[in-house]
Parts: sequence; structure tokens; C-alpha cells
Amino acid sequence: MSEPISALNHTSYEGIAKVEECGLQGMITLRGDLSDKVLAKAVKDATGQKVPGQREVLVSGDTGVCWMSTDELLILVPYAEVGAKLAAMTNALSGIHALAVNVSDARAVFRITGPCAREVLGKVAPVDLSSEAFQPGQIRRSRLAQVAGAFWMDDAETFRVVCFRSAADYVFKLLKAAAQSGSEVGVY
Amino acid sequence: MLILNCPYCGVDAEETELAAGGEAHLKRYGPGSSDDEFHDYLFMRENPKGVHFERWRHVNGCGKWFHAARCTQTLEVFGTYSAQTTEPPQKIKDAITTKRPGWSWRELS
Amino acid sequence: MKHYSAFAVAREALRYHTGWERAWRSPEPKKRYDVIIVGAGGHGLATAYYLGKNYGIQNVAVIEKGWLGGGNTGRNTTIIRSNYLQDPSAAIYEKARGLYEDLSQDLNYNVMFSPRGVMMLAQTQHEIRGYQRTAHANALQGVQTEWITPERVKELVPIINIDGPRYPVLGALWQERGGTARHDAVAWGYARACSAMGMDIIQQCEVTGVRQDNGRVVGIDTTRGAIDCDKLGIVVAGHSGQLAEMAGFHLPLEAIALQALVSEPIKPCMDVVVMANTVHGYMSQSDKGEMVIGGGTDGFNNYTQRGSFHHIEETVRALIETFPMISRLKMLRQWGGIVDMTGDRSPILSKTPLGNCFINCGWGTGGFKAIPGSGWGMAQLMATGHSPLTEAFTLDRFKEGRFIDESVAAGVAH
Amino acid sequence: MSTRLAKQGRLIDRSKQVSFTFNGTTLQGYQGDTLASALLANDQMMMGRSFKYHRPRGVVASGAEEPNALVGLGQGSRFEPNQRATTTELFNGLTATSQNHWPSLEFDVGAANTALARFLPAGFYYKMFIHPKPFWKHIYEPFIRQSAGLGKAPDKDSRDADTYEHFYFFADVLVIGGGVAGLQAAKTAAASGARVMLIEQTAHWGGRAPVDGGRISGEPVDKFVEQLVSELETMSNVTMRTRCMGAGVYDHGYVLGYERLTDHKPGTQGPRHRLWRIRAKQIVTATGAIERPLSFAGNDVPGVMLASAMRDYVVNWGVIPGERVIVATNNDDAYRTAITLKQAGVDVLRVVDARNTAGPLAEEARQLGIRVDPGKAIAKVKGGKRVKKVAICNQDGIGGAREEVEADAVAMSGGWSPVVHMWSHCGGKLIWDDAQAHFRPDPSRPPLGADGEGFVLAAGSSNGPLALADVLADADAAGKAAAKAAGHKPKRGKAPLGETTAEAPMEAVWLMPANADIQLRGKSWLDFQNDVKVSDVQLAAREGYESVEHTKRYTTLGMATDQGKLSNINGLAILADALESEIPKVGTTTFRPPYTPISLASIGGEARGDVFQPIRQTPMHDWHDKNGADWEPVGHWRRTYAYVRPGESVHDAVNREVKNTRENLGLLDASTLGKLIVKGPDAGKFLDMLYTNMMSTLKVGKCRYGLMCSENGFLVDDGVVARIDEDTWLCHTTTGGAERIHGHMEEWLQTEWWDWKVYVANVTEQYAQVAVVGPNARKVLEKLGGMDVSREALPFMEWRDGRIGDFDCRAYRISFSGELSYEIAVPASQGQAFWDALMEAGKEFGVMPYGTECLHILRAEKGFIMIGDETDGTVIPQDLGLHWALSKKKEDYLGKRAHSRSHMADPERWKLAGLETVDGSVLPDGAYAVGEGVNANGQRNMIGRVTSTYYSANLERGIAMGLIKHGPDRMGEIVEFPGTDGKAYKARIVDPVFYDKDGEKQNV
Ligand SMILES: Cc1cc2nc3c(=O)[nH]c(=O)nc-3n(C[C@H](O)[C@H](O)[C@H](O)COP(=O)(O)OP(=O)(O)OC[C@H]3O[C@@H](n4cnc5c(N)ncnc54)[C@H](O)[C@@H]3O)c2cc1C
Ligand SMILES: NC(=O)c1ccc[n+]([C@@H]2O[C@H](COP(=O)([O-])OP(=O)(O)OC[C@H]3O[C@@H](n4cnc5c(N)ncnc54)[C@H](O)[C@@H]3O)[C@@H](O)[C@H]2O)c1
Ligand SMILES: Cc1cc2nc3c(=O)[nH]c(=O)nc-3n(C[C@H](O)[C@H](O)[C@H](O)COP(=O)(O)O)c2cc1C
Ligand SMILES: [Zn+2]
Repeated sequence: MSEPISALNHTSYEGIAKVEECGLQGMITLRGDLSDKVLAKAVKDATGQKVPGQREVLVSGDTGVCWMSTDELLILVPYAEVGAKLAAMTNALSGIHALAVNVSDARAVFRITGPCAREVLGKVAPVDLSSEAFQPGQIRRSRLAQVAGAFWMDDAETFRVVCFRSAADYVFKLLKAAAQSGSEVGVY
Repeated sequence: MLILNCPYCGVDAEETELAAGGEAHLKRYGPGSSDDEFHDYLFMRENPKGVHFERWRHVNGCGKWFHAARCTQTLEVFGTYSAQTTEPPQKIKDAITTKRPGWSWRELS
Repeated sequence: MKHYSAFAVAREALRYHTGWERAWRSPEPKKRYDVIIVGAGGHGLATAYYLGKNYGIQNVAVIEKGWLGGGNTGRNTTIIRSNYLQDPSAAIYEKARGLYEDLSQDLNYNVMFSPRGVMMLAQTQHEIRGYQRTAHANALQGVQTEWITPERVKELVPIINIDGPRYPVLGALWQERGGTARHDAVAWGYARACSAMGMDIIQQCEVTGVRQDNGRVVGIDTTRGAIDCDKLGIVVAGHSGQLAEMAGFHLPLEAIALQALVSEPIKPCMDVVVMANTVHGYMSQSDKGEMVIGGGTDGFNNYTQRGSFHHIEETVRALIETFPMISRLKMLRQWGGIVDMTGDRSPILSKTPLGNCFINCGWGTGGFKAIPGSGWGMAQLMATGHSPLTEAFTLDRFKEGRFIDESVAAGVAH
Repeated sequence: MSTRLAKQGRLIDRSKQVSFTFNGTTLQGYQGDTLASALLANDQMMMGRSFKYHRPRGVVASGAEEPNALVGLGQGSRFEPNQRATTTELFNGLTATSQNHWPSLEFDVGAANTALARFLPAGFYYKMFIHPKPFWKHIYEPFIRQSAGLGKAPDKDSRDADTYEHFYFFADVLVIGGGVAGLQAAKTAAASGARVMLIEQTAHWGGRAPVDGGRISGEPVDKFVEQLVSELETMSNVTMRTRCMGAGVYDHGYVLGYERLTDHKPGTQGPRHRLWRIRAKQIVTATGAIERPLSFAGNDVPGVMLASAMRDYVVNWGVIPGERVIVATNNDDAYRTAITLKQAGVDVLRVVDARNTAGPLAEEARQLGIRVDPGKAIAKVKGGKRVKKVAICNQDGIGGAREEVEADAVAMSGGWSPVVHMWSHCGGKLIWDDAQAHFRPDPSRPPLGADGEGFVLAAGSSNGPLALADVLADADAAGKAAAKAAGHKPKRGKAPLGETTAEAPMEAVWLMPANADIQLRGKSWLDFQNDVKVSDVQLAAREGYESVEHTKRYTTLGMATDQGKLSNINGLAILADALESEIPKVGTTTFRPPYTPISLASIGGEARGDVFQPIRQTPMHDWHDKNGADWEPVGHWRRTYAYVRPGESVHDAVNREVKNTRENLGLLDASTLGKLIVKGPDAGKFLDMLYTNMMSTLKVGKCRYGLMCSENGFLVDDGVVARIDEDTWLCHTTTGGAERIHGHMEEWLQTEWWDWKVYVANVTEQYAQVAVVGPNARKVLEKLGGMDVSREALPFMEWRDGRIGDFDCRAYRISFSGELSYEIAVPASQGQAFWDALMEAGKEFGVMPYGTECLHILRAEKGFIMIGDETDGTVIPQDLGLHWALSKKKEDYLGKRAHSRSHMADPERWKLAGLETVDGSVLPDGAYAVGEGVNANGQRNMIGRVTSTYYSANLERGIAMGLIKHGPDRMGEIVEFPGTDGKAYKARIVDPVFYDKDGEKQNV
């Protein structure tokens, strides 16, 4: 097997916040009845987490699970394990109506870090990013300027942002522009 | 710049996260339907100046379709609800009645 | 009616312009008219004008709920062109464009038709093919257009950025005899000419009902009382649905907001109209100097004459990319109009289920350019029951699956 | 002479001198000056020329309402026309040039228009330039256009040197305007715990009050403002911005805030403007009031100024606009100006008060030695480029019996109009206040929000009250009401007490003198920038342009860059009078955003250059770029049109690729093709509805080409469907189709067949997909080793999972070229490596990458249709001879019902056929075939059109497809296609398959 390469291969930029492409992240899109016990068990086996509630993320490091919609979860696992995890999951779900697919390579992941991280994202997403409204543990699917994206907070100053791989270059340049030096907004 | 509450992910989404999908509660007519039925199904959209039921998709979001009851004249939103219904829920109809007594839309009121 | 000319202006100047008469009378409605036209927009007024001029039908009232010309006719970006793809469209728009050429003289009112040329940019291979197709069709339709190279584009529009970076200009469809006109003047000129023929233009009078007997219209109810008529023409653009409802039928169209904006006026820097479909925006410079800019529609039904700001944003960023020098100009004013969109985005000029009631609507985002042609055809239809110009635009085409779809040639409709 | 005082100027820092240039002359000002105050300090009274008559214009106001003092600011890539000097903060190195004159500001040829003014009344161009007709295009219009515009256009090739950005912000209460009302409203609202944002367009808090003076809660206003600001600054729930204008209020509480970050210090790091997109539950407009000019003859002469502005120049910037000043008024407030001027040492000649009684301020003025003339009016101001003499007469006359006074400046006050723009943008209605003679917000008809309730409140003088005490009380109440409406509990408490000065009532004065004769009216300006006079509005009324909207458009009143902030109310009062109607009946014109013009660049935000739009890239994008890709945008994707080698034309490259792929081996990056997984017990049934052909019967391991129609019957997409397992299918779509068809599937599943058990996932970008095409395709794969790709193991129209070389892959044996062909999907993260491996291994087999144009030609040689070429949204499968793909067994599928409508079943529809020019040349793209005669509208009858046309390097001739009336029944006939180049192309109708008719090459 040749070395897999993420969309931007860890490119980074530092302005009013640090923006970096995180490299490859194992990801499985899981669609099914989120209240189903079989599904819950499969999620647990893959990530150690329960099924998240509406707009909830249960993630630590590169493992966890994100709520994507009423019948969709995004499972995060280490990239190297995604094949095995998907196989196990598919197997576990074989009795119910569900769909699990590997989307690791269809995505790019960015990290935005620093005290201005909220502001950087606030320039491109029409979302209330004040600390009263958005906190670690929550996920939001929205728009990053002209493309779709999802993000959550790992901690008070860190966002992880997921977008489509083909748009990675755009999203990186966009976040770079949003993080340009001298562009602090000074509200968060 | 409307904001609509997506009933699936529960966020107040602004229009740029959404895609408008036209009139709600269309009844599909396929093979076997008359020319009139088929024509009306495809082209005869309700176009009221007032209460309207319409479809939206939270496209830059959870991806789900939902319905909204909205006034086309004031842009007031009476409520949003699941797209998986053939008629607006009573709660929505009541909400409209409170605000717009005597309203009607197609055969609804 | 006093004749307008430089001489007349000079003469009046000597008495401080105290001698001018009203451009149109403001009469009380009569009890009955041969023909009532609802809607004193460009299309309604032109219909009345040609009824009088071409068919001698002058006992006509034009009923307007607000002020004449205050609908979309008074709020559009004034682009006039006839380089449409489909035969019926090319015919009616070219008829209109031809009439525009002489309209100032015909009406004795300077509508400032400015045949400065309309250019539609091709920025993808797909657009090249679409516009070349249109150019071929136009040649057979008697519409003068040509396909021009990027170099020629730059020559005609020095402020354009032809080499991209994102969408290099690959050529353009050029209609040299297209252009703009002063929108208000078109309505005012027709109104003055109608009034001079003895027609009544009744403003601040809203039609509230259509009275019928035995499947025929006998009159209308208005906020200023009931008025009888032999024939009724409904020409109310965004409000067509409402009027049709009053008349007891339903139209296959929806009312949607379309927006436009102008920049602050600057010295002339662009002599032609440029439409860029791939990035979606179009721009011209008015004779006063503002850059007149238009873009896309909202996706939802709306009667507020306001639109959503993000469409302005999309349009503006597209045009900055196309004309980088406008970046530091400022938006002076933005506004919206309510356009009536049909299933195939083409207009309806048609008889209706009521024998003596006719409808002219569905011009959507692009009917200003059609005003004289539409009025001409509509008058013919109303007076004689048939017009080759309107023949294809009937109400029943949707049922038959006989669409007149202009979007196929990568065309924008404005 | 206008000049700087030795003392005074609360906003300037005299220790910091700033130098700038105006029309090339270097001048000095102070830190804290505006360009206008600095110009005045340098006795530069004249700052521009008007639009129509090129009349000399001086500054008339001190803020956003300024119509006259517009300049071209900056140079080169930072040049900006039409910038208001009154809102331009001075900085070192600022360069300004005045506008709309030639050759110079002082001597302007265009000023001849002013002499012709009488011949150029409102709407003159509608009556002139009609005859002779040919003159319009070549003489009249060029002449009119010559005089168009105000500022210079930026250089045609100039590129903005700055960056811009957007920012999304959410607030419970947004307060627009940072005067005492805004500050107080913000404080009261914030005390409830609500998230409050407060924005102020200028660089300073406090608004008018610090200039007007007075005391609040016993403190001088300045002090009060300072304390309030610092209090607000410490509150964590309050966000405050100066230099941030409320530009527009839109539906559902959306507000644009226009923040000018570096306009006052250009070249500093960071964006120039930030456009705030604020969502507020409640909005308080505390935007103050604007003083109205008075309409008297010569009120446009430089040196005539608003009384409040004159006061601002003295108090804020220590500048006096003249040494001998006359004050004209209809209210008490202007006496403050008289007093201020007097105290600054200016000779205040007299106060001309149109009223007969004034309040205590008049007494104060008298005591300072100022002469007050009740019942008087200005008949006329004389002077060209600045005020020289002022003729004074009785207010209630026609302007006779004048007394002339030498003066060099006039302060005028016609009363105050609340700034109701923000209230009105989104539909808030106004009421007429007779006592104050102004429109103010009607609290019972506010703009309505998403919940159908009002979401805007007005506060302070923007709501009507003008006295300090009333302003504060009103603001306090508005703050509380806004907090409450936003769901917070306001704190009890009293508004700070403003000191009250007794004032006599103002009296409406719309014309000075009241019955001014026509000559005076023709010199009484309403709209200073657009040169609209009282006589113009009266003319409009006389000619039947009675609606205020008609008058506006006919005279251009209020359509200039200031949008009539000074002129609108005066204008409509004149109109009402002319119509013998009442002002509230005449009404206002529509208030539209923006409040003052905002840069187009700020609207575009970050979306310029690199991030203008996304460019979607495949994993092999960079490789293509480095290897000569001539790019073609397809949606947001970039695809390679052809790989052009050094010295080659694009056309040569295409031909090379075409031949090589047929003869050796070609590689195509097909990653952009959509890939949708459709899974579930009802997936087969679902796909049978979506595709016109049968998908449920497809065997696992096999592929089938499918067509999709819209419900309206038209072809919308096509692609190969593979059955993955019992309940899983993988559907390929066109490049442009992935998101669209994914959306289409979700739509039907969610909104029509929601009880069907199907899940769809878009896995387009998970894979890099490479088409390996040509006689050597199998050889190269075999060389890489791995799965068995032999004809037997992987037959045509089947797929297998396996490994090729080092790569896990899925191989499809499908062909869009008619060649032996595999499409191989590998994980995107290995796409580049896989491509490299193929290129390397393919060397000995003559491998070359090929682009989309080659792809098109190969498919056209085979007569395969292409969505977007053969289809255009009006074409149905039957037109393309694709009847075989329309299942007869299925009762229903999308589009089926539509196809039975009369027009679609019409045998006269144009049908697909091949076209071969008689002379081998290439048919022009988009050409139409002509039939006999013309139609009822005189257009040539057409009988068909070209849909695809190419030069085939393999066949060494032009090949084409087209839709032709009765085409398939007319094989061998020759039809004519007139070209736009004047040539008539003759082509024979032939079978659309030009190459390898029996399909032997793909099936080896
Ligand atoms: C922003 C914008 C840009 C555009 N740009 C272009 C362009 O560049 N080129 C182009 O060709 N076209 C353009 N258009 C389209 C064009 O403006 C319209 O198609 C055209 O003006 C329609 O004219 P009309 O006479 O049919 O309608 P209108 O001018 O809208 O007239 C209809 C009239 O009917 C009246 N009415 C409605 N209901 C009643 C009632 N119950 N009783 C009495 N009267 C009633 C209305 O008050 C109105 O005055 C644009 C439109 C908009 C909104
Ligand atoms: N006695 C009189 O005749 C009279 C007349 C007018 C004003 N006043 C005095 O003026 C003061 C009124 O206080 P106030 O706070 O209501 O008004 P203000 O004029 O003092 O303050 C309004 C503020 O809003 C800002 N503003 C306006 N439009 C804006 C926008 N779109 N975006 C951002 N900022 C904007 C202005 O720059 C200004 O700072 C009081 O002191 C009052 O006594 C008195
Ligand atoms: C071609 C064109 C040019 C315009 N130019 C100006 C202008 O120079 N100044 C201005 O204030 N408005 C201008 N407008 C906008 C009008 O003021 C007005 O906003 C528009 O006609 C819609 O009407 P409403 O805003 O009253 O609803 C222009 C409108 C059009 C259609
Ligand atoms: Zn949602």
C-alpha cells in the first residue's frame, strides 16, 4: 500500500489564529435509526461512545462520534483503523436497515486554534459563535462562505472543521484570509 | 434574509443555509392521471398574498427537507414542521388561525 | 397635447415654464369603457396605446392601483435586447426592439433608447456553445447578433478583466442594436400618448373584483367604484395571480423578488451593457453615471418588494471579479421588484377561460425590453382575436408540454 | 474667510499636525479633523461643483448628510470617487481632488450650464433631443453622457489594494447610533443582561449633545458621555463599535453594519472594511435628527451652511466658516449657533427669524449683542463662489423691500427631521408631527419580524423628541422595551435627568419668503447635488407628476449620493403645497438601504482573487497543473480540457490525445463523476422510479447505463449504475450531477416516499477514479499486477473489487469511448500515487493523459450522447433514440407521465441523427438547419440543429450529431446549415455511430 496523503498534507498558517490541516482522519458516515439498540451498540464498539443527542459531539482526539442529522452520525476513528472498524460495523448492522460507508478520503479536516479562533470562524459561518451560544460538545453543520462544512470545539480555543476534500484548498485559503494579521475583531 | 427553525437539527438557520423548494403538500400525479391533473401538479402553484405553505431544505446543514408556514406579505413565519406529512399539523394551523383568522389555503383552513 | 421639442422648451423658458400642460389627465372613471386594461405598467400602457393607434379603439381606461409606472417598469435595470434563442421569443423581443428605435418620435417623448450594444459573456465552453447556437438562430430569425472574440470584448469594454483569473472571457454574443432606455420615460411617454388619444389613466384605483355574467366579463370593481367594459386586459405583472383569482381562474406562475442596485454616479467608463451569466451579474452605466447592477432572484414567494441581501452580495462579488475597478465604488441604493415567474420562465399572452378577458403576464425578470412588442401583439390579440406575435405564448402550452424555454442557451432572462 | 480659531476644538489634537493635499496643494490640519474641517480651516470654502449646472459648492453639513463636499480620495489602487469630506477623517498624506469640473474647480467650462439653467428645467431631456432621430445616438446622447457622473472613474485597470471581510454577529438588542440616546438605550438594555451591541458611524461617542452643551444628572454632557461609555465598556454583555454604520435593516432582524477599519489610517495591516451581518432580536434606532436647510434664493452659495453644522465646526474643530455671519431660522435651536459663534468671536450680524416670537435663547442672544429680526426672511444670498451679500425681507411676502447686508456666511435652520431610515428600511411606517413639522416613526406600525411582532424601536431624537430631557427619557424607555421584547427582564430605574431649556415652538417654513416669486423660486435649491430647485418640484406638479414618487423621478430630487437627507422633506412640502394637499397625504418616497453608500468591496467581502469562488480539485489536480493542463471550469470543478505540450496548440494536443487513446493508451481523471451509494430493502424499487430503465433487476457484479428524467419528462442526467450487493447500488452521475442528483434522491425520499427504506450517501470524493482506455488498457493493468482483469474474469459492463499493483480498488469494465476501457476507483488519498503508477507502467504502452475535449470526441465518434450537449433541458429520451432505455415493464417512473403529453408524443419533434458534411469540414457549433420559407413572424423555418460537432483526428474529417426533423427517417438526405460566417454548410444525415459501428473494440 502506498502512503495515503490528505488533501493538503498538513499545511498551516498562523495569523490571529493558527489554521492547520489535520491530516487524515478515519471517518464513517453512518445512517440508520439512531434509537436502534443494534446501532447504538455498533457505535459503542467502534468509538466507546453512546449515540449523541441532537447536535452533540462525543469526541476525544481522533475517536468519537458526531450527530449529523436525525438519521446520520459521523464516526471518527484513527485513519489506520477505519477499514477494520467499518467491517465490524457493517457486520454488526447486517440485521437492520442502516448504511455505513467510509468517507475518510472524501473529507478534509482543519484545526483553528488560539484566542481568536471563534472570530476567524465567525467571519465565514453564519452562526452564533459566542461562548454563550457555542461550546465544546456541540457540533454545527453550516456554510463556510461558499461551501458546506461542519465544526465543533475540542476546547475553549480550538475548533475542528470538516469539509469536502475537493474544497480543502478553498477552505484553507478562506480561513487564512479570515485569520490574516491585524484582523482581530475583538468581540469574543 | 429569512431565518427559519430547522425542526430536525433545531437551529435557527438563516436563508443562506437553506434552499427554498416551492409549494408544500403537492400530491403527485403519475401515469394514469388526466392531463389536467398532471398539469396542475406540475405548474399550478399556489401563489397567495398571505399565508403560504412551502418546502425548504437545510442544505448547508442537516440536509433535511422541512415545511414552513409563512406569510408572503409580511414574511411572518407561523411555524416549521416535518416534511413527512400530507397536511400541516393542527398546531401550525392553530398558530395561523390566531394570527390570521379566516385564512385559507387550497382546501385547508 | 403640446408638442415637445427644443424649441418648445426654449419658448417656455421665457415664461419660467409656467405654460406646460399636464403630461396626462387625471380623470374620474367613466361608467363604461370598450376596453379596460388593469395595470398601468409599461405593458398595460403599451397595450392601450396600440389599441388606439393600430385599431382605433380609444374608449379605453387603464386602471392603476398606485402610480403609473411604479411596478417593475419603474424598477428594472432597463436592458433591451432581442438575442433570444427560441423563435417566438426572438419574434416578440425583436419586434419590441424595432419599435423602441422609433419610440421617442412615435410618442413625442424622449425615452432615451440608447442602442449602445448588449454583450453576453461566454466564460465556459458550455456558454460558448450556447451563444454560438443563439447567434445561428438569430441569423435565421432576422435578429442581428454576432459572436465576438475576447479581444473585441476588451476593445468595447476597456474596464473588463478578460483573462480571468477564474473565468477568462472566451468570447461574447454581441447585439450591437441592443441597449437601454430610460425606464420611467417609457411609462410616461406611453401614458401621455394614451391620454392624448382620450384614454383615461386612472391612478390610485385598485381593482378588487372582476364582474362576470355567463362566462364573460362585464366589468370590474375598484376602490373607486364599479366600471363596465366590453373587454378586459389584465396586465399586472407580480399581481397577476391575484387578478386571475378575482376572475376565477388560476395562473401557472409565482411571485418572486428580484433585486437591483446602483452605485454612486461616476464619469462614463462603460458604454455597453454587459451580462455575465456564469458568475451571475450584469451591469451598465446610466446616462447619469450610476452603474446599474442586477443579479438573481430569491427562491421563495414574496410580495414585499424587498429581497434577501445575499443575492446582492453574490452579484456584487461577481461583478468585482469581472470589472475589478468597481471595487472601491460604493452602492448608493438597492431595491426589489416582484416578478411573476411561469413554469418555463416565458410570458403568457393569452385568451383566458373567460371569453372577453385577456392576460399578459409572466414577463418575470425580462419584460421591460418587450414592452412595445408586447403591447403591439396584445392589442392585436385583443382587437382581432389573433396575433402571430403572441400565438406561442398561450396558457395551454404547459398542459401540452410545449414550453418556450430560454435557459437552454445559457441565457439569462433580463 | 473661514479659518481656525486659536482655541476650541474638542475633537482635534493641536499637538499633532497633519499634512494633506487638496487639488495638488499641500495643506495642514490637525489630528481629529475631518477633511471638511481642515479645508475650512484653510479657507477652502468651495469644495466641489453640483451635478447638473456645475454650480460652485461648499460644505453645507458636518456629517453623513453632506450633499456637496464630495472629493476623489487617494490615488491609483486606492482611489475612491465621491467620498464625503465631512466623514473623511484626516490623516497624514491624504490626497483629495475636487470633482465634476474642467479644467479646474475655480474655472469650470461646465458652469455655462448654470447660465442655461432656465432652459434646463426638471425633465428637460424628455422633451428635447427627439428630432432628428439619428442625432440621438451620435450627438445628443454623447453630449448628455459627457456631463454624466460626479466623481472620476477609477483607472480601468486598477486593482483594489485592500482586503475586506464579513463578520456574523448575534445580539439580543442592537442599538444603532451612539449619541446620548443610543448610549442610554444600550445601558438600560444591557442592565437586563441582554447581549447588546452598540454601533456609531463616526469616530466619537456622544452625538450632538456635547456640542449643544447642557447638563445631565448635574454633570456637563461631555462628562456624562465619558462616564457612560466607560461604564458600557466594562460590561461583558456589551459590544461597542465606532466607525461602524448601520447600513440597512432587513427582514427578520438582519442588519448590515459597515465598519471602516483603516480608512483613517490607510496601509495599516488588516482589512479596510468589515461588513457586519448582525442578527438582532430587537433593534433600537437612536440615529438622531438632521437639520433641514431653508429654501431661499441662493441657499446653495458656498458659505451657506446648516446652523448645527456651523456650531459643530466651531465646537468640535475650532473652525469658523466666516467672520460676518447671518443666522436664518424658524426655531430656537439656531440661536445656539448664534451664541456659539458670538462667543468664539465671530461677528453675528443678525438672526433672521421667520417667526414672530422666539424663546429665551433669543433673549440670551440679544444680551450678547446679537440683533434678532423676527418675521424676517432671507430673500436672496448673493455671491458666486462664496457668500457676499444677503438680502433680507419680510417672511410673509414675495421677497420685495429688501435690505442688503454684507456677510460671508449664512447659518440656516429649517427645523429637525428624525433620521428614520433604519426604522423604515424594512417597512416601518411614519406619522406626521405637525408641531415639529416632521415625520417620525409611528410606534403602532413598526417593521414586523419573523414572529409577526415589531422588531425595531426608535429612541431619542430619531423618534421625535428633541429636548435633552425628553431624549434621555425616551431612550431609557426604548432600552427597557427592547430588552423586554428580546426576552430579558429590564431593571427598574429612572432615566438620567437632562437639563431642560425652554424653547418656543418652531414654525414650519417651506419657502423663504413664503410667497417668493418665480425668479426666487428658480434659485431656491432643494437638492444641492442634483440641482433641484423649488421651481422644478412645482413644475413636476403642474405637469401631472403628482405622486411623490413621480416627482422624485422626474426631478431627481433625493436621488443623489446623499439620498435627499437634506432635501426630501422640503421637497415634499413644496409638492404638497403645489398640489394644494397636505404633507402626510403626499407622503415620503421609499427609504432604501444603505443609509450612506457603502463600498462594493465590503459587500463582496473576502470573496476576491483566490477565494472568489471555490475551485474544487481532484486528488491529481496539481499533477495536471504541472503537466500542461488547459483548464476547463465545470461547475466549481476544474477539469483538464487537454494536456498541452510545449510548442503545441490546444487543438494539436486534443488531436494527439484522440489518436493516442484509440491507438495506444489514454488516462482520464474521472474523479469528478458523481458516485452515490443507494442502499436498503427498497433501493431497487426506488431506483426503478428514478431511472427510466430497470435497475432492480441488475445482477450483483454488473453495471447498467441509466437515464434520469425530471418529472417534466426532460433528460437530466445519465450514468452507469453498478449493483454492489443484494441491497446496495452505486450510481454514477455526471460531474455537474453529483450534488444535484444526490439532492434529487433525498428530495424524493424525504418528501414523497418517506416510508421507503433507502439510505443514500454521496461518496464522490472518497475515490479518485481513473479511466484506463485504449487497446493497451489491459496490458498496463496486468503489468501492475493484482486482480484478474481478463475478458473472462471481468467482462464488459461488470465490476470487481480487488487490488491492482499496490492499490485497493474497484474496477469497472465500462467504456465511454468505444475502446477497451476500465474505470478504476482507488481511495482519494492514494489517487496521485495510483496515477503515477499507471503513468510509469504505461510508458512502454504509449500512455498519455487525455482531457475532456478528447473524451467528447471519442464519445461523439461512437454516437454516445452527452448530457448538456445533446440535451439542454428540453430534450426527452425519445428525441435521442433512447427508447431502449425507457422501460415498458414499469408502471411508473419519473418523467413517464410527462412523455405522454401531446407535444412530447408529437412525431414532428426533432430527432437525433449523425451529420456528415459533404466536404468533410467541421459543422459550426450550434448551427441550425433551414427548411422552406418563413413563418408568420417572418423568421426562416428551421428543421434541426447541431448538438455536437468535432474534428475527428481518427476519421480525419468533421463529424457531428444533431436533432433533425424526421432525422432518422431521412438517412442520406442533405440538409443545409447556414453559418454565421456567411457560408452554407451542407451535411448528409447519417447514422450517429461513426467509428467501430459493431462495437468490436470495446469488447475484447
Ligand atoms: C430588479 C428588476 C430588474 C429587471 N431588469 C430588467 C431588464 O434589465 N430588462 C428587462 O427587459 N426587464 C427587466 N425586468 C423585468 C421588467 O421590469 C418587467 O418584466 C416589466 O417591467 C413588467 O412590466 P409590466 O407592465 O408587466 O408590469 P408592472 O410595471 O409591474 O406594472 C403592473 C402594474 O399593475 C398594477 N396593479 C397590480 N395590481 C393591481 C390591481 N389590483 N389594480 C390595479 N392595478 C394593479 C401595479 O401597481 C403596476 O403598476 C426587471 C425587473 C426587476 C424587478
Ligand atoms: N433642541 C433641538 O432643536 C435639537 C435638535 C436636534 C438634536 N438635539 C439634541 O441632539 C441630541 C439628540 O441625541 P440623540 O442621541 O437622539 O441623537 P444624536 O444626533 O446626538 O446622535 C445620533 C448618533 O447616531 C449616529 N448615527 C446616525 N445614523 C447612524 C447609522 N446609520 N449608523 C450608526 N450611527 C448612526 C450619529 O453619528 C450620532 O452620533 C440631544 O442632545 C438633543 O437635545 C436638539
Ligand atoms: C435604471 C435605474 C437607475 C436608478 N438610478 C438611481 C439613482 O441614480 N439614484 C437613486 O437614488 N436611485 C436610483 N434608482 C432607484 C430608484 O430610486 C428606486 O429605488 C427604484 O426605482 C425602486 O423604487 P422604490 O425604491 O421607490 O421602491 C434607479 C433605478 C433604476 C431602475
Ligand atoms: Zn437542519
